[in-house]
Amino acid sequence: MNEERLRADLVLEYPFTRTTGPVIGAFMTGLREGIIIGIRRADGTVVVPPLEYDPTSADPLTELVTVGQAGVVESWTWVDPPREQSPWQQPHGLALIHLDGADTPLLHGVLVNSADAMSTGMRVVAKFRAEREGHISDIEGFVPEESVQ
Amino acid sequence: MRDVAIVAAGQRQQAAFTDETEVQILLPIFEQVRNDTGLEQSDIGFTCSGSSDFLAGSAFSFVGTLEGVGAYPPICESHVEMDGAWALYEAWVKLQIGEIDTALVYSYGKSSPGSLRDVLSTQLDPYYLAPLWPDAFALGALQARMMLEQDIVSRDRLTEIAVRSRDHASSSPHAVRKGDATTDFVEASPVIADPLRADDCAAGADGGCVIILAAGDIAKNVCDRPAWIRGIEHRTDAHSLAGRDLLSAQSAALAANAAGVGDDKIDIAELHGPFTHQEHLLETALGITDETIVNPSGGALAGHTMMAAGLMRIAEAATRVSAGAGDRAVAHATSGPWLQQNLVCVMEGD
Amino acid sequence: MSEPSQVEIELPAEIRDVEPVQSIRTPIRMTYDYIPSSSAIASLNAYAEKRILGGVSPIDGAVFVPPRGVDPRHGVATTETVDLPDTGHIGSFCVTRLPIPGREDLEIPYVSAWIFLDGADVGFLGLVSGVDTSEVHIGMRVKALWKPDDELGRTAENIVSWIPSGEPSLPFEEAGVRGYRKRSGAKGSDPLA
Amino acid sequence: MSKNNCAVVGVGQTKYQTTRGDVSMAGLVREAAYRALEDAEMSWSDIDAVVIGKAPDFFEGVMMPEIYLAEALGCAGKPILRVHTAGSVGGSTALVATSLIQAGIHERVLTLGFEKQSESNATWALSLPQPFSVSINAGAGGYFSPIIRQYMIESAAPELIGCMVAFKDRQHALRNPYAHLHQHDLTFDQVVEAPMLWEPIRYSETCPSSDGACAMVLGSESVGDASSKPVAWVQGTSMRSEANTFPGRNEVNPRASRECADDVFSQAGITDRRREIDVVEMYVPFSWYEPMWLESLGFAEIGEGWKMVEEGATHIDGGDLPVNCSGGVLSTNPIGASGMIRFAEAALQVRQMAGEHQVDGVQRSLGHAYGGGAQYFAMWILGDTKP
Repeated sequence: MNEERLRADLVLEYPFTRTTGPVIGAFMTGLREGIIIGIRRADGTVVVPPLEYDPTSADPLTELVTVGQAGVVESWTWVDPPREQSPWQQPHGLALIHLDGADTPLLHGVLVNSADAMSTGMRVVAKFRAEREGHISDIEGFVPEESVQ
Repeated sequence: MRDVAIVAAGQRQQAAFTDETEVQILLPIFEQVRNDTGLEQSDIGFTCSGSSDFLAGSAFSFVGTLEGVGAYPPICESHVEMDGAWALYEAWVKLQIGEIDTALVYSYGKSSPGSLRDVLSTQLDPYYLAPLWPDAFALGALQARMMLEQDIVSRDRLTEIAVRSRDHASSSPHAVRKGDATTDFVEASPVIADPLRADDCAAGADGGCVIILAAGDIAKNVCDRPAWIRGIEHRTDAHSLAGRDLLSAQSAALAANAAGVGDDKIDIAELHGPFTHQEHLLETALGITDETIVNPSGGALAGHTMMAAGLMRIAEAATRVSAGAGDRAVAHATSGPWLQQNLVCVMEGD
Repeated sequence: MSEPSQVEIELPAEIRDVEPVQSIRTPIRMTYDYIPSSSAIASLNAYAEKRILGGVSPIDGAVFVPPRGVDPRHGVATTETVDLPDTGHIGSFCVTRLPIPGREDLEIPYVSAWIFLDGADVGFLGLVSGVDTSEVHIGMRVKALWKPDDELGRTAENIVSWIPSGEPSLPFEEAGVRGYRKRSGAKGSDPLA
Repeated sequence: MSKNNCAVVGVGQTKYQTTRGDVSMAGLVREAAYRALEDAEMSWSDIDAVVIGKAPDFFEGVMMPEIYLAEALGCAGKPILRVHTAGSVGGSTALVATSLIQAGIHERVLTLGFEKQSESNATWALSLPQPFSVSINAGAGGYFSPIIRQYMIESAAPELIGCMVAFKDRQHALRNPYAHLHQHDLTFDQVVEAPMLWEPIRYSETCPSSDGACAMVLGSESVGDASSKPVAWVQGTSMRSEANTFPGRNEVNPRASRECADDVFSQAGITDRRREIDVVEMYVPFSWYEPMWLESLGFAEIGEGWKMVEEGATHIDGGDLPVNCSGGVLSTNPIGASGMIRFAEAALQVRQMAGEHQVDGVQRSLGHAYGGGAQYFAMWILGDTKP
């Protein structure tokens, strides 16, 4: 009898499709059109990405607004190797980005060559993909603002 | 509040239980707590468990583990898709109603077959976060860097917490990461998600934990020194970054306050911090001072069984109270990214 | 407060006149390293030798197949195993006219049945073939159809299906769980059975 | 130590349909929660805690989705519990919420069950592959069909009893605006002539796959007393579970089901079940489960549940024990919510608020749910008076 360890790959895979509702849908529509959309809370602050409800009071939020495509890195880490399922094939930064005109951070990738190029406070700008469908990964990632000036 | 105590607790934990099913992990622990108390399943008024199907990739795993309890004749039973600490809360609530006197609580996690740091990405906002698959270590790192750069915690303090875990774990039979409890060793630990080193992140583990609760005189009859639950509360924070302050553990503080943590001196604290910087946040949120021994088991850092790590903290604290190692203890459990959801349980010996 | 679905959303001008996105793709693929437990491995090894193992309850000797390492009535480990014949009967069954994901090889309709092996006290799900679906009945005697010897592996899939053995059928009253109740005189089993 | 009284003071449901393409997952649960709060004349800030339930997380591919949904349900800073007991989950979730009130821990609890099954495929999620084993189980129908077959033989029931149940529930559903299936032109012959899917189960005798959420606000005695609308008082609650595969297991009429029923009726002080219960919302995902549960719940003698179906005893028009006036699981099945819908519809009946499918003069109702391999049971009895 062959006593070698029995093992097998168990792969759970499904092409989930999620309906967005109007608010998340508007954000995704914006990405497809190359803009970034947030939503205004009762106190005037802007949440990006937009929520259908106030995260504290649960009251509905309705006023969608366009925010800037550039902002400041509030915190970051370096992802190497990239995670198998992520949109990124290369080592990359992952950052909380405070966009201009927004009051909350957005989590996304930062496309630089090494962790040495990352720092808190750096300004980054969204790099959109050429082909867009309305998906969080329509933004390929954020790049240092000086690199596009 | 009705007097309810933890009268028996058992656990098993190792890096991977390759040869055993979830049921087989649990069977010896069920046997142990029954031997410790003399209570059989037929004596138990309510049974409650906690687990998640995503860990090992099989749906309805909790239906399978029901077999390990011995569920015939039928039992009064429920299950939460949460850490077992919340199963214990549900059982405690049932005991408060006053119709039953005993409860069995268990939870388990076998995440070794998959990549837990990636599986946990499926727990995030499914529209904005999960499709980017940020892994659990990366999320922890974002919080750690903020805390370090804003002087909420120092690098030395993180090292100190990692050393403490290794040191305490050396005497813990359930710890999977122990030994080499030196500053030099921890500082040499490789960076796995900048600024977090391997030793800043909990060591993954498989395992299970079982606790028996009993009320009033029954508790006294089956246990020499029951760990009486004097307060148990849980709260959640918002999930969205728009509703979170990553520099504090707000809902942990709310739960601790409601559970009366600060009402008296705490001898022992078992905190469920999956990262060193989160242990620090929790100490702050719970108002832990130098007079408290924190994580005498090594804590979740020394071995993190997803879905059971919180219940294990309660088991560790209760076991120490029962053994007379302290008179008043607090145990804590967490769930979700960045310590989103928190449960706090205060226990006292007689 | 107002009804969430009645809430009027104000869109920024840039997207007022474009087709709105209403759904997104979020595929998930998770890979697990599946390793059978020790009790399952013993059983899979036996299948490789065209043998079928049962797990024996230490409480009353009840035989569970396939052995899962536990007697679910009492929550005790079943460490002892016993060899079972590859013959038995159908406890009950379903004729399915629906494809199942991952088993596109199955011709529809197919019969899945609770197979009660001789000497076992519980049934397990097996595919029945070699008989017209209209002839399948509760109590029908079946035997295992094994893969050819050179195709055997350490897997339950060695048994391709269960085919009629030609022996006389059991009466309904003795088939499936009813057989156990009769053998055990309902001892330890359901009082209402 | 005495048990505090608990009342259902608000009920909210979404429209159930195959795909709720107009809402996110949060939008779906908020719709039900909002309607329950509105019915209870409360706002988010009045709620002390939330208890949420749903069936396997693989349905949506979101692990523990209550984590992401916390603030959508107004939970920031509050306690939230997540229950999962397979198909019975909607019922057990309501019972966990009830126990929070009965234990005196909270005054007002929001409880909610949901499923957004359109995000994946139920048969996929219920039949995940397992290496080294034979995969031939096509979801729940494949599982329950052999059990139903045994009931049909044991009871010697006429072959079309299942079709009668299915036709009745689809007729009932026409009176419920929330129900998923509204088959206005359906005839009994069409039910009978529908193709066998999991023989002996016809396609017409199975439940649909739905998106939807159902919510309730539960309150303490003082909250119930203060309500401006009729409330439904909890008169009994029970849960039971048993193992799946063991020698001699009565799969047709599981002991856990019978003991759960005995417990809940005894708590409510009910001795003549058929006479003292006015309406039942029963978990019937496959039509034959109606006569099976009628027997198991003690409304009929063993082997005679089908006679009640045949006599029309369970029909809303003229039946003495109307079952599933809402259309039941056979007309609406968002799995994680299905049990809670049973419990909530039982509450609406007692509150005389069920609209077109209201049964006249309901004083006591039974809500019932089951799950797993008919292993998990959750039941409650509601009344228009305190217990």
